[in-house]
Amino acid sequence: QSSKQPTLTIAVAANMQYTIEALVTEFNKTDPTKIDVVLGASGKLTQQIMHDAPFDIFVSADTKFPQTLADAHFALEPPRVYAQGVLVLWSVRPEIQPAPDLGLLQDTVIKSIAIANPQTAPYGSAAQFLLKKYDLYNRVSSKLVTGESITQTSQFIATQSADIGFTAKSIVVSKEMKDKGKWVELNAGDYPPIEQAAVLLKNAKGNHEAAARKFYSFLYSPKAKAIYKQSGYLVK
Amino acid sequence: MIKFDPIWLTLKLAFGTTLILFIVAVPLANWLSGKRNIFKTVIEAIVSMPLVLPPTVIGFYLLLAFSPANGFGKWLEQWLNLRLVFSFSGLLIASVIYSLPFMVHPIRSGLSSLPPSLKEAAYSLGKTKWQTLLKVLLPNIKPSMLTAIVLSFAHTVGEFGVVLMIGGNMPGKTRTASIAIYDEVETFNYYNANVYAGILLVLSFITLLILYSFNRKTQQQGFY
Amino acid sequence: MIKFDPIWLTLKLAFGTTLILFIVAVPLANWLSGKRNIFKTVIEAIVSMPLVLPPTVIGFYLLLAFSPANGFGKWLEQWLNLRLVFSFSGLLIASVIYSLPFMVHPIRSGLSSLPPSLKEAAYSLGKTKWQTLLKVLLPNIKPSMLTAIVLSFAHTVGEFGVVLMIGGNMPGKTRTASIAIYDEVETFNYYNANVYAGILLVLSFITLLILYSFNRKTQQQGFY
Amino acid sequence: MIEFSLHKTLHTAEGEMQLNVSAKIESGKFVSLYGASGSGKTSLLRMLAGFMKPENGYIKVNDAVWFDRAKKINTEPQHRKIGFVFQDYALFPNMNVRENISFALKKNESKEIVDELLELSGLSNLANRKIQALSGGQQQRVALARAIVKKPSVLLLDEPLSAVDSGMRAQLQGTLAEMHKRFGLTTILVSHNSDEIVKLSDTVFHLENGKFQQQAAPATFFLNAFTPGTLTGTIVAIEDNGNAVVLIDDRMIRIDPSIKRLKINDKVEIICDPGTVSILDHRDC
Amino acid sequence: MIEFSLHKTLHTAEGEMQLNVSAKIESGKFVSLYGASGSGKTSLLRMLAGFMKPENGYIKVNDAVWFDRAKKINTEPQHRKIGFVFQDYALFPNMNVRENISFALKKNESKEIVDELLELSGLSNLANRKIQALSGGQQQRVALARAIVKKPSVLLLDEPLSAVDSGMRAQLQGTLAEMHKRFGLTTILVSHNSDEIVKLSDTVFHLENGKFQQQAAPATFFLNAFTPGTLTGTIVAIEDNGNAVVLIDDRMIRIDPSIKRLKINDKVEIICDPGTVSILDHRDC
Ligand SMILES: Nc1ncnc2c1ncn2[C@@H]1O[C@H](COP(=O)(O)OP(=O)(O)OP(=O)(O)O)[C@@H](O)[C@H]1O
Ligand SMILES: Nc1ncnc2c1ncn2[C@@H]1O[C@H](COP(=O)(O)OP(=O)(O)OP(=O)(O)O)[C@@H](O)[C@H]1O
Ligand SMILES: [Mg+2]
Ligand SMILES: [Mg+2]
Repeated sequence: QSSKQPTLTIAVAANMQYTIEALVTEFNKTDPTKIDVVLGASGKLTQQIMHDAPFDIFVSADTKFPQTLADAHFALEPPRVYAQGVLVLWSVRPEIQPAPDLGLLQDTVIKSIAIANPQTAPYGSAAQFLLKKYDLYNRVSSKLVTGESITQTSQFIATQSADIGFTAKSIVVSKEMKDKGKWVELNAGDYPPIEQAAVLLKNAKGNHEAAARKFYSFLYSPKAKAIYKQSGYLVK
Repeated sequence: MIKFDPIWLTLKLAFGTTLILFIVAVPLANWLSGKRNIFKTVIEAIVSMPLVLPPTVIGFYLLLAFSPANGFGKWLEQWLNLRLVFSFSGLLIASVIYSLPFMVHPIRSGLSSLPPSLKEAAYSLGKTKWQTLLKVLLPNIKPSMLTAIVLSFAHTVGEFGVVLMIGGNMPGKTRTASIAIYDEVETFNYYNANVYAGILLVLSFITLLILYSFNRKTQQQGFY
Repeated sequence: MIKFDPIWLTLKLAFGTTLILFIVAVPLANWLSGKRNIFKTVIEAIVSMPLVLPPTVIGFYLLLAFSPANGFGKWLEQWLNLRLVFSFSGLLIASVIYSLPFMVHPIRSGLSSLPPSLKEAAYSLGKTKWQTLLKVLLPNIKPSMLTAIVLSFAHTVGEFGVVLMIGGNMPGKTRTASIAIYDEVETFNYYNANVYAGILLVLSFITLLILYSFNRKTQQQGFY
Repeated sequence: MIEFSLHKTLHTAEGEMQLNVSAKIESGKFVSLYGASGSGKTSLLRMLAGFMKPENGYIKVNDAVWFDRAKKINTEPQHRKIGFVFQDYALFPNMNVRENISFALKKNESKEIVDELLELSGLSNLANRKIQALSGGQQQRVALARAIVKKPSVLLLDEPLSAVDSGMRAQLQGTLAEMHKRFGLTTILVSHNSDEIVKLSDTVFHLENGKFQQQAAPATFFLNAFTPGTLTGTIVAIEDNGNAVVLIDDRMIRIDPSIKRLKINDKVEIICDPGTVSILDHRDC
Repeated sequence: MIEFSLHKTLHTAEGEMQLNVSAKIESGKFVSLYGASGSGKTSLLRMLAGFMKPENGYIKVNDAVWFDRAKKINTEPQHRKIGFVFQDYALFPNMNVRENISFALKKNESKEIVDELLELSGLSNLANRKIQALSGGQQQRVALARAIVKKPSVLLLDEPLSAVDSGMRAQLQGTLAEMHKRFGLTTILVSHNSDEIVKLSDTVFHLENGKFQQQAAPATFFLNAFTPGTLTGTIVAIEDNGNAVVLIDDRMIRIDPSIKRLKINDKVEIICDPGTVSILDHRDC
């Protein structure tokens, strides 16, 4: 790679793949900077950044991991929220009709409910919060099957291994999933906001800091916000 | 907070898988070690295939196969009222499939290296193929059997991708120690991760040491 | 969109790892197969330890070890100007560590089952331990070596957790086919995942078939 | 009655060799196979046992057909009621001496015969030894005992006594003859030792160029090889008093020769004086 | 000159046995070890070769010390310049006959000796055969050739001819004697065959109860076992004309006996008439 045209390496949470592709395409319309995207689970990417992985920007699926990096002095500035996730209840089984009141989860037709790991995935902790709030958690906890990430949780639902489950709106509106089963958006006021943040990393400091900063600020531009919205995220 | 459920579950899974594998693999390995033909060569290559795919991917394909929405899973659910996804039985089956080559290959190569006259001697004494296998051939390939058992056992203990995919991380049911460690690392609880890893290592180390000591005794008596 | 980089990288990694492992494991297995003592038994159990931990966790510990922030990684970087994290060499070393038991165990058990007089005969003809090992012992445990090579090769191809952690999924550098498949599955590109998996299976199948055919020839001539 | 006619192509030193043998052996007979190294003796035994598949022919034993190419019959070795002593012994290394011998017995069968065989083959003291801790000769005796324990209807012996010293050999030959009689076995022995063949067997088959060149009583067969009435030997020592020591095969005699110019290594011929024969032991058969 | 004094505890049939042997063997001599099965002959060879570590004692060969417990010297088998023929042959299954024999040679050494040995042991036609396709006797010949090829200063033979037929045995004994002389070898042979020992060796050591009970010239040693001047044998056939066939060890003679009441299986004693000895062949030694 020539020094005239810097290559940025950005670490992106796996479930942001399509969104980031759209963002890069949009960005490259005005700026030829080559952008390599490394996908991975937010947690794993964080571990790697803490061990000097050569990433310039980290686009996380939550706020906790970017904050961890900032606290450990791996960031050039504090992380900023770029979008907010929307929790949905989704089922691919024809006889099941998801409803926002969650009462159907107690039905015996439903043997397993997929949820992302509340410890590691923000969508998981949001779903758990919601279940507790509706006083259902203890009643359905034996039916819960935990996916390691929101994508794995979605695979449980998509393959009908789980009868129903909580996942991200960004997944159910994606081009691979949009015709599969039925989903319903859950009331955003009933769970804490699932904020997703990005952070500019220490590694960017040096010859391609300018390019990195340029793409980083693009993530918060109106053009980017339109793309987030289209992809099933909430933007402020 | 360290729980012992996952450790216990892991041991149950590892012992169960090793046992089933042994029962499945011995006849298969014996068949493979017999007179060679192309068909056997192909089967032998196929046995190794589960190794080639990343565990999570195998897990994904098994998820598809076991899913109650599809043929096989549907059949199981309707006729046997058995759902393999997110259950211990499912884990067991998945582990058996995934670790099959570790059990089959060493036993097969052990059997191939025995002098053919041993088998013939047992036949001439009127023993069936089964009796010959169990009482003459297997006892004389102890080092190979040990390799097979150690590799299968250890691999099942550390196995993680498939278990994660098929098991659904259900505490006490499908949340094995390897997943517990993974979760702790993911959430930066290094201390807990280290404790789990330590327990796993110590337990496995002791198990292996016991196995090897048996082997050591056999070896000292001078082996074939 | 299917890229061939990951496939190519996987093959490079698998062949490289298998080769290095073979060179490392043969002397180790030979040493282990000699007269038994407790020390050897312990080492033998330790060799199996990498199997017991989930791959990502091993990856994590290796990441700690290789990281330029810590002792060993720092030393490598300062003195050899070598950074193992997120590099192909790092992957290679990690794979070697992780697959060590698959190479060591079968070779070791093969060597143990040879009649001791073979070794003695070579010694009496004035051959050194090395010459004896290479020209007499190894050629007579071909089935075991095949097992060792097949298991190591296939395992490296499918290996994923360690690679992901140490390698960091860098396109063209550390993004192997197994990670590519994983990514495609993660992002619901089942078609691409199937294509990658298909290519991997076919390539591995052909490799193994070739290996087994060699073995078949040896076997037909009647083996020890 | 054992009757066979077998054909097999062997890949020998001089290229392919057609093994083409047929014979009838009456039940209870003791038959020896004699022939040069590589003539196919082991191969013939292996075909009779069912370890090697003949290309053509048949094997009939007491009305049972063990093999018939035409009728596609090929009885498994397990069901052939054979005892086999392998050239490499093929003892089971995982079992001790007693276990090796009693392995063939069924659960409810009496173990008496095992002790008897241990005793007869001088192995009683070694009964609990692992096979690996035995000397070559001891191993061969275990192999023999193991093959006999099931009282097989055909006993196939591939040079069973080659590694045994002469004292033990004489003893085991006795045991073998006794076993053969007692259990009414039909025995086929491969041996290079004409002494042994003459002592033990009723008939000898001479295998050469893949065919039975001759089938005869052992005495007749081997007698042809020697000049009647004379013994040839080698002088191995001349003693101080002039006596010469002559080695005749495995045996030495001291003589006071009329010819005094004998030297060590001279080959000599001794004519036996028929008048000097005296009976030492009168055995009934 | 080979000199040794060795002590080792063997775990034998009757419990522990102390093997306690010492001897001096002059260079170029051919020595035999004779003794019952399990008496420790193989064990002694293994200690000389360096495969088994003695508990005490020393081994000196031509001024070189191979083993000395006191001085903690224990030369590796590789550096002992020995040839060893194993009881189980220990041929390399991955090599053909020629490769087995030439394995011991260094890269630049002439391969002539290999062809010579192939010829001498009747293996020329088998040179490219895999070991597994050889008969037992053929394998033993390969093992012998392989041990000789390096012209070792001590040749250790553990019953090298036990599986060979008598014709081949005589031929190989000739080869062995020739090799021994030609290369100035010092040879130690384990054998059960007194004939062989007498033919080949200068001295025989009789191993019994872990000790050399006797060390003597073979002729003297074996002679003690027999009545001088007489031969004992067994009647194996009575021919129609009244002639009797007497089996004397490995040999039969036809006699016209003065006693007419001989029966098959009678044991008889034949007195040899010294006056009838005639020289067939005068060999210089
Ligand atoms: N599996 C085999 N396939 C083809 N040929 C073989 C096989 N085994 C042995 N032979 C050949 O067949 C011939 C006969 O071998 P066999 O073992 O029957 O001889 P033998 O008469 O028993 O000799 P020995 O007295 O030396 O044991 C030999 O030339 C040998 O090389
Ligand atoms: N590795 C061993 N450790 C201890 N004792 C052994 C070992 N190998 C053999 N023995 C015992 O030592 C004794 C001598 O065995 P060895 O093989 O030296 O006998 P041998 O004189 O060669 O007999 P044969 O003529 O039958 O070959 C036997 O009683 C045997 O059981
Ligand atoms: Mg034979
Ligand atoms: Mg011996």
